[in-house]
Amino acid sequence: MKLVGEKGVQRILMITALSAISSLLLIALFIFSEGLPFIFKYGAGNFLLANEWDPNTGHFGIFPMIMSSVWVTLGAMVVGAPLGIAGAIFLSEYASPIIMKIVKPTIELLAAIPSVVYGFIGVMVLAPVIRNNLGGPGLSLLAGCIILGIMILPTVISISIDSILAVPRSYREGSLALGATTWQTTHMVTIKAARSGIVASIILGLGRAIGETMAVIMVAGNSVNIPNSALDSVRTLTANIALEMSYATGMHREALFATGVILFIIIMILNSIASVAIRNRNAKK
Amino acid sequence: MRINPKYTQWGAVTILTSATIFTILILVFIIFFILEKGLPVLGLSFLTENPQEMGKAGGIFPTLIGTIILPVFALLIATPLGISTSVYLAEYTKETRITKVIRFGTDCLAGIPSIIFGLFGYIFFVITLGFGWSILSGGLTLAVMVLPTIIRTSEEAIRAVPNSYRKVSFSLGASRWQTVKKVVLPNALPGIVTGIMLSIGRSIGETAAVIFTAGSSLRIPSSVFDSTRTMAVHFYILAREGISSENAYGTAATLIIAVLFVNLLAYYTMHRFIAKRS
Amino acid sequence: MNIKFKIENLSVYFGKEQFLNSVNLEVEANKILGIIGPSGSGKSTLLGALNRMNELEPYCRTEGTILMDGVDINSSTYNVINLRKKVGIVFAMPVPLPMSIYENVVYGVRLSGVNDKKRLDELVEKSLSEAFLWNEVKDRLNLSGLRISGGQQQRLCLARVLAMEPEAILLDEPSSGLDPISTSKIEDALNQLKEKYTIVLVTNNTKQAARISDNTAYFLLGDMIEVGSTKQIFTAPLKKETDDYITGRFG
Amino acid sequence: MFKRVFILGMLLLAGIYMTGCGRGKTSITLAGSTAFQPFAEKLAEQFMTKNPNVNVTVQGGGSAVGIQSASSGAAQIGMADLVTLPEEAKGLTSTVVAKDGIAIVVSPKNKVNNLTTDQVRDIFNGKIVNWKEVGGDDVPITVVSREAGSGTRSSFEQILTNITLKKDALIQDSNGTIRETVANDANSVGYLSHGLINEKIKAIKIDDVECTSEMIIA
Repeated sequence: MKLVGEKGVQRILMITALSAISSLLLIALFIFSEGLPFIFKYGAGNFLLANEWDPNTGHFGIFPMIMSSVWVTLGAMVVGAPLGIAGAIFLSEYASPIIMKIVKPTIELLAAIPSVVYGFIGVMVLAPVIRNNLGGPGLSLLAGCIILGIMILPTVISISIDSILAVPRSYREGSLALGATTWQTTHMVTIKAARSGIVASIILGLGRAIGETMAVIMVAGNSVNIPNSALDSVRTLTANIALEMSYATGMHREALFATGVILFIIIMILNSIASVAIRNRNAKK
Repeated sequence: MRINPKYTQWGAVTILTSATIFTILILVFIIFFILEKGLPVLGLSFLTENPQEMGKAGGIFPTLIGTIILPVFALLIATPLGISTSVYLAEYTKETRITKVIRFGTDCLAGIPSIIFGLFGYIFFVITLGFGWSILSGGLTLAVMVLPTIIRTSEEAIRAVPNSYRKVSFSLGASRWQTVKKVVLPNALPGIVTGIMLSIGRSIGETAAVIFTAGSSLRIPSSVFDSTRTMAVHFYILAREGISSENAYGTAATLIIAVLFVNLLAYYTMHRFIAKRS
Repeated sequence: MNIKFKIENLSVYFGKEQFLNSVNLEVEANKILGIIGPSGSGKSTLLGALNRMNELEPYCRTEGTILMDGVDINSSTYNVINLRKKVGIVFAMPVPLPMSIYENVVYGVRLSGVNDKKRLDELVEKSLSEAFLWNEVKDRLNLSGLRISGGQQQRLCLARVLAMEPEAILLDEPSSGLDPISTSKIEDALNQLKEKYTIVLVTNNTKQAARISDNTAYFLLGDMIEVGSTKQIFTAPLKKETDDYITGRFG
Repeated sequence: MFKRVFILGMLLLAGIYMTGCGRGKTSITLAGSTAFQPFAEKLAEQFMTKNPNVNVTVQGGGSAVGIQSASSGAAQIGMADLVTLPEEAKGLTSTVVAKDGIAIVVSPKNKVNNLTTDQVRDIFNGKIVNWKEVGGDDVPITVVSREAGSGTRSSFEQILTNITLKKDALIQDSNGTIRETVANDANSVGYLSHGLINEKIKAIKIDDVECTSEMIIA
């Protein structure tokens, strides 16, 4: 401190604060410079909206992958969000503190289990169950949704619990004192007050689901296919990159980077929507 | 139509309870599935021996080293950067256009899929800067990946420190930096540690970005320019390529136990720290 | 008469709102100046101007001059950190820092670079004694400052200021949250301390001002209405507003 | 068994001979083809016991990574399993180190033991969708293939000629994962490098020709 002085400290901190944004720019620069020329060369419309992906014959349409990513992500939300939020409400409002003390760290521990482990369990346990009971190849959209849904549970539960617990006690006591049942209090007072945290947990889960690569490659089957049913095999945008990168050369490689560009743009749009939503909510307060 | 609140109460609690039990069962099943198949393989020799035939036989010693060294390297870079960024955002500026841009950038960085970090790390660190597949490339890539987590959790923790502490510190003639160092950071420490733990967990579990940047060599690294393989990558290769499912489960079980151990250690040290202060 | 602070045309704004309207006031050295007035009258803002704590709030603007021993402490060239070391403040709610009693007392001193153990020990004993707290805590100096009673915490906050050996002490309703016994202990301490320090005491409790202050000023809506000796203000106020306030017809 | 062979090429950067005999420990990195990785690991081990002052590191990544990293210098030796080398590989020295065959594999539970080349083509084209059409049980066929760009896949497609892989074929990105997927699903069929066949899967005779090492070399 003595060496650099107050102003110096401030300057150093400001420079470090630019690290995150400059990393982002650097990543964008590299991904875009590798992928963007391809999009111009091939045509954005052809690239985004065509159904045919066959690099050997020069067809690079990623529409099936976009649709698959959307379906997998939505499906994961349908599986993970209700379970996660219900679990968070139960643990923070109805369960005894001792159960909470044991269960919450366990759930947070699960967030640290590598995604490949989830993927492997999907292959070994879930896919055969789907194949034998519902038909299809087993490695499918459904398997992807379930595995991703389970993977986002820790994120959804732990952030939702934090935001529910942050609701002041007095709100709840006020409601209970007016004769409301605990459930009425929960859904009319507590959940409303904790809403922004719960929404944040879902958005974070959404981000994790759309970006997940390894687990999806393992369980979703990877066919380039617009799914007709939950039992069809699908390939997401992330899977497309990771699957084919190792053997891709020339146009093919550029097309994969272009897939990365699209993924990058989708994430940026999602984030913008999320930050606008959060700002609006704050403004209302 | 109005249903008696008693029934809705009963219905809601039943649904919540069963959803929670279901969730916990799934999660417990995953842990037990891995431990049941993995623990029989696990033993001192499994941890301390070198793998043979790409991991088909032998132990996982080099991957243990990789799993420790890569996250440590990443955190050594990301922690100071992340904390100082959050200090800058929370203590040194008002909400301006710059802080908004920084915050938006941080959020976007957090949302980027790991495969993109992998691609970026591969072209930038491995190829352009010529670091090759190495601990250096992998560690830097992971550092960029976990940076937003550390920034966000630290910023939350710093903002949660009561403003009155800062006021008192200033009133006693402290400069801003002295206040940050002596009052703000010590009180934000538990939250900051949580962020670091989350980051360690994420970097231990990462595969896509690590394979592209740190490679997958099974040799014990002798410098930061050497390639290494983490347990997660080892597990992925063993399980995916069908090299040895016993050793794959053993590796996964080791990973889970290691993560558990690190978490417990963090909880313990933090509680001691808090107990000492209050 | 020795003047410590000479405040001239002091106006303070937060954003567009004005909290003090061109205040003129003199503060005598080694006396207690009591400042009374209803809430929102600008009392605390005045204290905040005297050691420039107001600056920590965003969008705060301070105009006018404040001469301390003839030097304008409100000028941008005056070192604000040195100012705060010379002019200490005790806030309304006791806020011990989350560290031991000992470390709380020496916090400010350590910041100035004093680390000699013997010197620090002396300072702790001296300041805690001056704050009438030494006998209660001398055996448990390593206890967390958060673990003692509210009254003790407030005296700890006073001791923390005294350890800096300041020239003036500002107190912002120091006994608003305390029981009568703790309050009287703090008042006893202040009565002795005025021999060494200049004290400005903001209080909501007019009786407290009547009990211990030498001079009293009455503030209303950002204006300084009247200042004079405590006896004169409470027995023969010149302004009707002052009379209304101290007799309880208003405020 | 397809008698056609494909090549495991090894790309050498010319400079390696110059740097290989310096003082102290020298390190050599091999990168690329996952099909060749197991053999490279073994070769590396043997090489290092003979030359203790050389460090050999083997990386996977795929043929494209192999060629790219040899060109950029990230690796001294790139490994590729391709029939023909792409444009990028110009300027690199290539050496053929091994030949391999491609086997059609199914689960051992599958009754089918023999297929004609045409049947294989129709299965992968999507014209034959049920095992009963080729003499097996009445269950749908799950086709498993490598990803576009894979050396094994392009060789497979060159050998079969006129094939457009059916849309809903499962895609896996290595020989090992093809093997695991086929082993786990009794209805599936895939193709992989002959060297990786093990007891979990069954190689099918093609036009009554069995898959053996002798056949590949012939």
